[in-house]
Amino acid sequence: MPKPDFGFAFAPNRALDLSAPLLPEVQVVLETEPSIRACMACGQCAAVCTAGAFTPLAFYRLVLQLRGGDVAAVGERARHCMLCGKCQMTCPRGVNIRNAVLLMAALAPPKP
Amino acid sequence: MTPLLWKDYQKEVPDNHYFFVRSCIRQTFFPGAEAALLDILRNSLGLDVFEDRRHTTCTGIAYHCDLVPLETIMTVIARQLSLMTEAGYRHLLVSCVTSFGIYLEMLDMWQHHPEMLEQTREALWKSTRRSFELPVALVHTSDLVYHLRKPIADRSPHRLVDKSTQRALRVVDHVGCHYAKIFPAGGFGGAEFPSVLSGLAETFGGEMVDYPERRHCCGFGFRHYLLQENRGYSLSNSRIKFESMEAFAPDLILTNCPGCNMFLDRWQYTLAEMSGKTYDREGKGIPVLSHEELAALMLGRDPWTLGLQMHQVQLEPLLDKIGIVYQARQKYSMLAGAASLPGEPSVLKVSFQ
Amino acid sequence: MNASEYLPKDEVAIIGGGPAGMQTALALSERGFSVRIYEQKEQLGGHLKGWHHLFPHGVAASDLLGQLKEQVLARAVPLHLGQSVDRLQKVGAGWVLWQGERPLGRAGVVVLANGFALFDARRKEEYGYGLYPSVLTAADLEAVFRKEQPWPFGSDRMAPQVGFVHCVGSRDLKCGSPHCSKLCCVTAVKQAMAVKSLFPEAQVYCFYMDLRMHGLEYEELYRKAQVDYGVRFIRGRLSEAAPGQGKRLHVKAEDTLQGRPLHLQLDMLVLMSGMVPAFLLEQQERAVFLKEPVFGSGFVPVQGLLAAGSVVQQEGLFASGACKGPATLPEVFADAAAVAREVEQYLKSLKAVAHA
Amino acid sequence: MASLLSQLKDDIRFSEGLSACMNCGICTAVCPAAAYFDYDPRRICQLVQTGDEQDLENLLKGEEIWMCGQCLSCKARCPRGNVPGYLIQALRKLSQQSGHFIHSREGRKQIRLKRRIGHSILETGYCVHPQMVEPETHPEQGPVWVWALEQGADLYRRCGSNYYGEGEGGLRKMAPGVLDELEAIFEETGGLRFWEAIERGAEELKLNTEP
Repeated sequence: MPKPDFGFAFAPNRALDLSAPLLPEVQVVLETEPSIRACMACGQCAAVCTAGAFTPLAFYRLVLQLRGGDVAAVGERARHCMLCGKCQMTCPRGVNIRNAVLLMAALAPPKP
Repeated sequence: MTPLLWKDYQKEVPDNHYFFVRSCIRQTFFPGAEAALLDILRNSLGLDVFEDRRHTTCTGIAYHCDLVPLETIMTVIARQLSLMTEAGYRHLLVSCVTSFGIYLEMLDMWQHHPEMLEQTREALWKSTRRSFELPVALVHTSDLVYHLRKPIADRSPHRLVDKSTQRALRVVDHVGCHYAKIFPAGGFGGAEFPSVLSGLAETFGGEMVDYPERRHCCGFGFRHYLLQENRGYSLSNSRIKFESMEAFAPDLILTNCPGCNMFLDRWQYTLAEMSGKTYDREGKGIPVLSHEELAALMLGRDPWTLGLQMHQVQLEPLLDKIGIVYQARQKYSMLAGAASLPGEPSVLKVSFQ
Repeated sequence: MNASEYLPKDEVAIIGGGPAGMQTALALSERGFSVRIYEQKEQLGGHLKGWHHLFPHGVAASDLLGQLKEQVLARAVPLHLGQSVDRLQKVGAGWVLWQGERPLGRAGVVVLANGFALFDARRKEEYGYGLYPSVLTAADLEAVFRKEQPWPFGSDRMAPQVGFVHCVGSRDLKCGSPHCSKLCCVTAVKQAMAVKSLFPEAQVYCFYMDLRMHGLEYEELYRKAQVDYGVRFIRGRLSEAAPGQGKRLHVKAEDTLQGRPLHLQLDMLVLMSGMVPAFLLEQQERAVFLKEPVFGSGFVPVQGLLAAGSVVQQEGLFASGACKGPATLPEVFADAAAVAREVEQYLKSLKAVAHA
Repeated sequence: MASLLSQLKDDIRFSEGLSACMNCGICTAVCPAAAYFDYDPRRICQLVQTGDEQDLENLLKGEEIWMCGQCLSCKARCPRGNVPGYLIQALRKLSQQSGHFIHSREGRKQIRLKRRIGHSILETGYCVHPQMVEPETHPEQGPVWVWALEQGADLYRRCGSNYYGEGEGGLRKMAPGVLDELEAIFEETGGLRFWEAIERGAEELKLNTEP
């Protein structure tokens, strides 16, 4: 019998799989700038972010996404940062956000 | 009083005298299951189970599609209860798990909001001149089969054991979400570890296998399955279950909900067509049975009168393991004589002996 | 009737020989009162006996317990070990202590110091405690640290995946425990760090809703766990644990900060079972029963804002330590001093009445 | 006109479904819809909890509320006794009653569902029955279903079913008067008025799509 056209398709489970080991490039970022680990997702960086008002940039979210392994998206979003440094002044955990963002931005494939 | 552990919770189930209400889905896809259940209860066990031909759908499927207001479904339920009252019964036996959840929910609402019960009585009287009493016991058919598992097993010539190797058959269960997730006290074992199917399989000598997505929904999703373009939801959630049970190599999937029984059967075919994959080793799919179908097979009922030819995943590999003798030629023959054979899927293996 | 006639030789009976009981006994003994300790177990120490090391500085639990016991011994506080008081009978201004039908002793004042119980993790059914061997409670993990229990994964796993679940049987109406147990957050951080110390390659996750680092240096511990130990904190309550591949567990949660469901295979899941009441006071005329608490029952209530330990509606009955609600050891010790002062005032007022 | 929030509060499933969500995510973790869609019941609870009228209106006009599969797995787990699945029922009802449902692709599908499942109830007494499950629109039912429908009464009666016949048993034709009683209940309890609201939406769509 020919395969029928079902009119719908299956999709993979959307849940993040944390069992997957961290990507090597993610590990490099975390080791180069260990202060990233101190992030407690309080959101102060996003609250003061100038670029975040107009773009999907929110540093604490980048940290969360980074571990999830979606490096292309992290890199892309990190490039919205204008390096004004307000977030770094406000971060209660002293994360070196400037350097972290630069490392993250380098994860995106170079623009043609 | 020791704190309640739901896992050990035993629901109270009356021994006899039931008013029976059917399931739209079971009647549609597994007509032999309900017939076999009534046959077992009435003829093998001599119980009094009454059916009133005037009962209707509970409208639960439409309710969960958000097409029927709460007041409406409450009054439809009240009408069913009025038939039960009129026939002199107080124990309600429900075939469908969605329906069972609906009855539990309405009784719960009436208990906590007595004014709603009064409104319902009034609405039913105005619209149909009927009145009703509340049931003293609300029992799903799987509850009753579980409750009667020992007398059934005593009468059974078969066991859930591979006849040639004496290996206990590996059973995974899938309990319908609305059986006990909404009201844990409504089901044996509560919400997390319902024992209603595992206890039944073990009584017949099967080995229960726990698996990661045991409590994940089959994915019916009401409006999702009922709209063709939305069915990917249903399929994908069942697939999560199949993927998770595959490593445990089950011989049988046991269900108590008519919808789940249908989905876990049909989606194996659909997934095989779409992805080329089956979740057993031989490409025949994992057989799926509901509690009544299992009980009827164990009691030696004829598989084709039971309607097992209406399953897409064939049951013969399981019947052969158990050692159930069947007339292969009878499978697709009808009252009027030999009928045509079903078509053959392109991936899922079926055989027409 | 003269109240002083009913003041027995021992002025104060302390029920419970854990940190609260011992410290309260010491404080009262130092103030010159005669004190006895009734402990249902054969040894002093309560839950502290089972602990390996203590937050925030990692002091060995046995060292602290040793010091406490030494002081109790030095002050020669009479100990009634293996004696479980289940009923207090009011006679005059004093109390008779009963174990079943047997009177154990009498006292002018009784101080309840019988602590807390750990939430029975089996009641949070979806986590499979008691069903899956790799699901432990925080107390079980301490026993593992003390080498009284084996690790739930094989020695071949040098990089185990380990999850800690905060708020098990705390902040959970479904389990009849609406309160926050407040110690579990920092305990999880302490234990997560200990696991990372023993298995540097381990991946350790803490599933939390809020991190309530209320004590001095707790917040610093949290930061240390993140930066120095690489413990990952995921904001989301674990929804279920199920058998996974091999001996592993399959767990589900939501990363609520990302708004994404997640799943994970673990070699060990540690449930931070909260503190729940160890007993229920059932007050009847002239008698108080210490009963097994039923589902959802509360801690010992004390009266007024100023009272540290005066039990509601029971003259001469006091409560000290974690039987009144979740408390850390420093809080228990501070509370013992406050309760001792209150007991002293009460006894002095009794004597004043008797002399008048 | 009453605020959306007060209309929601009139639905008992709202008060049963939401009281002080603590944002723990246990519902999303177990939700089959969250495993498939970009959908988060926790977020919906938070949104409704804040009670902002504009947010509510957006919710009623949007796609998200139609993602829930009504398995109610969330009810079993919530540590605060909330039921996101009930909340969704209340939101969907309000979306249809207020006419907002026609603004979303998924909401508009309620028209089809009403004409199919809803009408089936009053026409046959069943939500679904075999002849509704046409192989053309149900290819997933497989070749066995094509065969079963071809056999029809022969096969069903062999399995003990009455298959659209008079009298008792499975799939029987409803006895005289039964459908009238059902319709009277729908009339009395607002079921038919609710369907009229859905049809008003359909009407509006037709007007809107005219050139």
